[in-house]
Amino acid sequence: MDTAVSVLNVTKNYGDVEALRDLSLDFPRGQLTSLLGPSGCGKTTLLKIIAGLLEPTAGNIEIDGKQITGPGEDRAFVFQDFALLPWANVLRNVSFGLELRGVAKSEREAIAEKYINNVGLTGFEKSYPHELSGGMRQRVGLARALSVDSKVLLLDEPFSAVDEQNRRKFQEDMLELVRNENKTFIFVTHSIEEAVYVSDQIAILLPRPSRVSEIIRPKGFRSAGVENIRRSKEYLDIVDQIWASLRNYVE
Amino acid sequence: MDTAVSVLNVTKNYGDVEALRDLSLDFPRGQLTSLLGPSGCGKTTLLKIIAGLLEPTAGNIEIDGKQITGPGEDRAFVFQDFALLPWANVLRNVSFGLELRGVAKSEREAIAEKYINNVGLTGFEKSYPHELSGGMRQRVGLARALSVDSKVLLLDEPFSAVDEQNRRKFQEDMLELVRNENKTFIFVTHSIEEAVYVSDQIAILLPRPSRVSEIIRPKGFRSAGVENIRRSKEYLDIVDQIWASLRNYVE
Amino acid sequence: YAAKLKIALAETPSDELAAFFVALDRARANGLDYEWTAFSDEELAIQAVLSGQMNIGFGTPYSAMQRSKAPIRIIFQLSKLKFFPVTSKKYNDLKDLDGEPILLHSRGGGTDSIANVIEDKIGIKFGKRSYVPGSSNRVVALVGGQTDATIIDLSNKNKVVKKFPDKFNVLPMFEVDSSDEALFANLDWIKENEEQVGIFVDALVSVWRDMHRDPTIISKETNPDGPIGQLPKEILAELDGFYTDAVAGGLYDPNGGGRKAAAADMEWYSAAGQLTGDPSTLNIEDFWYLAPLDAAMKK
Amino acid sequence: MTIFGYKLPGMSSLILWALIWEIVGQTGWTFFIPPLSEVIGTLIDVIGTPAFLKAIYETAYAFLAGVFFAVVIGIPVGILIGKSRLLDELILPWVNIFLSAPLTALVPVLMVLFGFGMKSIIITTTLFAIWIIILNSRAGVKQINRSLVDMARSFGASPLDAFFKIYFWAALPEILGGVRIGVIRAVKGVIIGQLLISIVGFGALFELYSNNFMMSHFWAVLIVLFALAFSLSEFLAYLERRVSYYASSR
Amino acid sequence: MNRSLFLKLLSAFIVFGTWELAGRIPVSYAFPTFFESMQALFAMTMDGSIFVAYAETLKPLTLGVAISAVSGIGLGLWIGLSSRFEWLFSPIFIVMQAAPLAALIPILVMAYGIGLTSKVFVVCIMAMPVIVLNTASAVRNTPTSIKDMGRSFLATDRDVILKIIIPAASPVIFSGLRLGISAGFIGAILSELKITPTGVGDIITYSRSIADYPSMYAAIFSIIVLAVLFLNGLERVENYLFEGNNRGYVSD
Ligand SMILES: Nc1ncnc2c1ncn2[C@@H]1O[C@H](COP(=O)(O)OP(=O)(O)OP(=O)(O)O)[C@@H](O)[C@H]1O
Ligand SMILES: Nc1ncnc2c1ncn2[C@@H]1O[C@H](COP(=O)(O)OP(=O)(O)OP(=O)(O)O)[C@@H](O)[C@H]1O
Ligand SMILES: [Mg+2]
Ligand SMILES: [Mg+2]
Repeated sequence: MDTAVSVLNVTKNYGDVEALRDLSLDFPRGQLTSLLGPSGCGKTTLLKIIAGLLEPTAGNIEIDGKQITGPGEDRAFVFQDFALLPWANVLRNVSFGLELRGVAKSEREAIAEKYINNVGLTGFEKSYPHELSGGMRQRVGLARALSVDSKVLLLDEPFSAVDEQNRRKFQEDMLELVRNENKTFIFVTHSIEEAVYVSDQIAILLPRPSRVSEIIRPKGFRSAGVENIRRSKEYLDIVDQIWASLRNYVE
Repeated sequence: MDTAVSVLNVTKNYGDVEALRDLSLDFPRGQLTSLLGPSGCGKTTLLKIIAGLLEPTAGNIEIDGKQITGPGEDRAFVFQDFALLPWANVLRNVSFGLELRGVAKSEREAIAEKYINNVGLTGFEKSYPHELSGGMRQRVGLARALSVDSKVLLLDEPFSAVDEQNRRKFQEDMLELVRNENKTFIFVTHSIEEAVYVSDQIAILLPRPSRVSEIIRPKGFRSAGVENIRRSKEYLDIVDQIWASLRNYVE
Repeated sequence: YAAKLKIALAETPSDELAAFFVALDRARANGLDYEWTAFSDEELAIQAVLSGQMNIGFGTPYSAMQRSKAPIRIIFQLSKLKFFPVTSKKYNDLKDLDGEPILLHSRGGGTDSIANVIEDKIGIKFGKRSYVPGSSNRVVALVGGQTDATIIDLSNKNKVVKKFPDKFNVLPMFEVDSSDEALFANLDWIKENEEQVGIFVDALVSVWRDMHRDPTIISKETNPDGPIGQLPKEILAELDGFYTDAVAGGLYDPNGGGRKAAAADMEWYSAAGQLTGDPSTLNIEDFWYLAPLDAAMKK
Repeated sequence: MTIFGYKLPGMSSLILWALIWEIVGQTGWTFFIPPLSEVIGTLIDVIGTPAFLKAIYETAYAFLAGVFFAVVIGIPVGILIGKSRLLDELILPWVNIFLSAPLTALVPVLMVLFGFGMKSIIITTTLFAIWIIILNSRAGVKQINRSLVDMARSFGASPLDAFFKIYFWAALPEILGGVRIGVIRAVKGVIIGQLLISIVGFGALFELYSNNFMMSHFWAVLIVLFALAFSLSEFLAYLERRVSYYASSR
Repeated sequence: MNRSLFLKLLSAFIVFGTWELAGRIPVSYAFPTFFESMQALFAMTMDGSIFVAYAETLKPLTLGVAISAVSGIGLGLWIGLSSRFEWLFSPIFIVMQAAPLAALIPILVMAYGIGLTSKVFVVCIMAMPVIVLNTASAVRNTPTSIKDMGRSFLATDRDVILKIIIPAASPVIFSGLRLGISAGFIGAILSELKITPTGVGDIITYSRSIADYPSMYAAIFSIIVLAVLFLNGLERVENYLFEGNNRGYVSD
């Protein structure tokens, strides 16, 4: 299997707090991998290490077989706390990633416009973050990450504040990107159902200090369609199985 | 039925943006009411108006039949963006509500300690918000609101960043408070499943300008237990019904 | 070749400097090229000359000459230490000040040494000495009732007398020949620029002499576009009065001070604590450079 | 402030203070405070005179140059020491030292290094304005939201990009506050420079007028100076209000 | 030895070394070397004159700084909170900030004499405006979301000020305080130079007038050391009071 990102024996300590211990994990190219684990187990930490934003205490990250030294154009990040520029309006915020990559103004605004529309914020281009609701802010961060068209997308609980309707739309969009553009997604979520539905591979993390306890590869649910899946027995079984193992480790 | 909080013909405009229009809704005492609605429809706005933090453009709020004029001891708020004091550690943050109510230091710290333990943050009392993960921060905000022991609790997507395990625990805790202490919960969530499981009453809001489109009173699921409910047909039906109506209004 | 002569004033151009600027104008007519910079106090002017950024400075840098061993020499006495004990109506004579508090410029400054000498000559002992730098500030303190006795300069004494004719007494003082303001320069520089220094000292001597004959020549010769001519008319109107008083009071020595002033200075500044060592053993040549003045006096 | 629903412009309270001044002056409480009307009269008399115009020019030139250097050096230095521990440890102690050094004490050194001309006065002005700009920029950067920094890095911001697009803006409310205060201090700095180093410009006028008890002249110059300080401070306050929309939601 | 101390010593070494060299060249007769100055300081310490001087200087200084800090923060809060108060009083502080103090000293002497009161005034005029103006602008920038939180938990106005606004504004308040206090030091010296030379100001003027430059520099050096120690203490207080505000450096 073609590996896009590999995490090799990564350890991360924050002072006394040991967040990750000797964690290794491969992310196959063109697939969606979910990270599931208790709150505070180190998912955000792992994502930031992959993004090149944090130095691991030990171990390293390889992308396409090459060790990373910092952030790169090949990765885009959706932040758990959105990380919007409070002084910039929605349009500028969404096009900010492109701005940093030196795309000309008219071009990047056209692209941003498209993604703003995609996340359902048309009409709010000129609004500032403090004039938006929580879910709207989150969607701005999502649009920004999508607009730079990176090969690897790191999504830290990207749908936590959006409504069910939008969440389902974004899930479909995401799956389409996996399917058609061969993008690699690394996706943090707390919803087991969501993970089971969208993932090619689910990594279950242990509580701090975190390692991978189990890798599950659910399959075949997508074809059934969102509507019906919730009533499918296999789906419910696998959700229960994950829930059981999560609960086990936690206790 | 005994009404704890009534929202009477409330309208709220932010400049040109009309967030709520002539919204009326009753919240029965000792029950849990969920607000479900698309992102940006005005749920946070409504909660802040009930909390007395925002003035409605028109209409008013009554608590126990008396019109409110501002925040009061009878209500506690869990903020969507957590609103922690960055300069205060977890213990101080959790006990901050009590501190403002003039509770003596040793007493409030004892109470805070209990709620910190309740939300699973024992050991992090001395940590500062910037040293916590997203979910841990959210739990600090939750513990702060619970510790002041108000009659009405306003919860703005309080579990959006916590893991499934914790979420289920908090749901049980919340239901227990409803059952045993006759507290009134007003609860914003984007998870239809969650709303159906915990609510005595679900208010479905229309997109901006928001009004209540429908009130649903699911019942009988709690007794079945969390484990089994997901496979119950009535449960799935009602979830689908809500989903369908949400989707209708949005489109 | 003659570089611009750089003069460091120790105060802004005002009525007291009018005569000096008249002399500068005469020197210019004789071919002296100069520019001036005003400093807020004497110490800065001394430092500026010490560090070679200015050629000629204003002040009495005796302690700097003795301590820093810099080859600085005085070439001309501009004005004498004419200071006036001014008091409230409480006192009528210097003797009345025995044991009484007095307000002076600063410890070790000119007025402090005047107070020392007064003590010596009159045989009294002042009470507590407090210090307020700046004659005009001491006037304010006096007017404001913060003190009953102080020592101030001529121009401020005149202002007090004029503004508050019968509120204060000006006590009679004995003659003092030592210098308040003098011109000084670096010896090496003087030797390299004998000609310029000569023109300058000649002009000064001629103005000082003319002024003694007729104090109003200062206002007549003042260049209306120069720094003094630009002063507010209120000040210009006082010029004649000021110079008449000054000449009558002996503020200016028509002979440029010279040996007499130097000897008086040795005495005075030793008493004031700015010079160390027995005044009679101090060598005048270490402090004054008299050649240009001698030459000018011969003309 | 609003009175009867009418919004009063920012500095209109000055009229009130001017009135108080006039009254105090009229009572003749002290000859140091002549009535404002007299001061204004004097101002009108002297403002066109070449001496006055020259003083304005000399003062404005030194002031603007001093502020310019304070801003273009102060903001980057403040931002850099706010974000980098190494630079902070190296530079902050010296900032503290310069901050607390009585400037009078530095003057001889300045004179030795830069002479007595404009240069030293400009430097004195800069020295007055720069520290608050550095410290405020530093404070602004230190409370920056880390996620923004991470975000910019993850999208490949160069250090220069990060500087101009993140740090500068995130700290802008504090920076502007600092510049506003720095500019007002620079007014004082330029006068002190003109008094301490070489007596030119407004400094010379102050010295002259106060030595000769020409109080209404003295206050006339002060008024011009205050007008300068006020208009600059109001302009910067206007800029501050322009960023206030995000200042309290960072 | 820890890194921070090492860096401090290193930079001190470089600067004092440059001073020593500059004094030896010499750049000016009026510029003593570092060692000469330190000798003078040592001499003053041994004969106790420096302590006598500081006993005098610290009176107006501590009094003025204490008054400015307390009332400056108070007024700053008030100005930041009330637009009416800002309208009325912020011009005063802008005037105070811009006023050429040296030129105004005669008025102070006139009104308050040549004693402690006018010196305290000078210290306050120097120290207060920057404290007031910085506090006011910091108060205006307090995050709304935590103010809302406070209100929802029934914070009284006093609580909001003491427990939310002040801590949130503390980094900027403290930078104003630092500046104000150091301006207070300058004010104390200025008042001793311009009103009545006592204490350290007297050492400076006296040694300057007798051209004892090493003593003059020693006195200046000592006041700077004192100010720096004081400011470091202030920083400690800040870090202790609002520990969580110190989120470290982005560079770590
Ligand atoms: N301060 C403000 N200024 C202008 N518009 C605002 C402001 N606050 C909220 N709005 C607008 O009001 C609407 C409702 O916002 P609100 O935060 O109540 O939504 P919400 O239902 O809580 O959404 P979410 O589920 O995304 O949190 C949004 O369209 C938003 O743009
Ligand atoms: N800057 C920091 N300093 C100290 N400890 C930190 C810091 N950042 C994170 N931690 C600790 O590291 C652990 C992992 O944090 P992380 O944010 O990676 O968790 P997470 O898995 O993303 O949790 P969540 O699901 O709640 O977002 C937590 O226990 C947290 O307390
Ligand atoms: Mg996280
Ligand atoms: Mg909301």
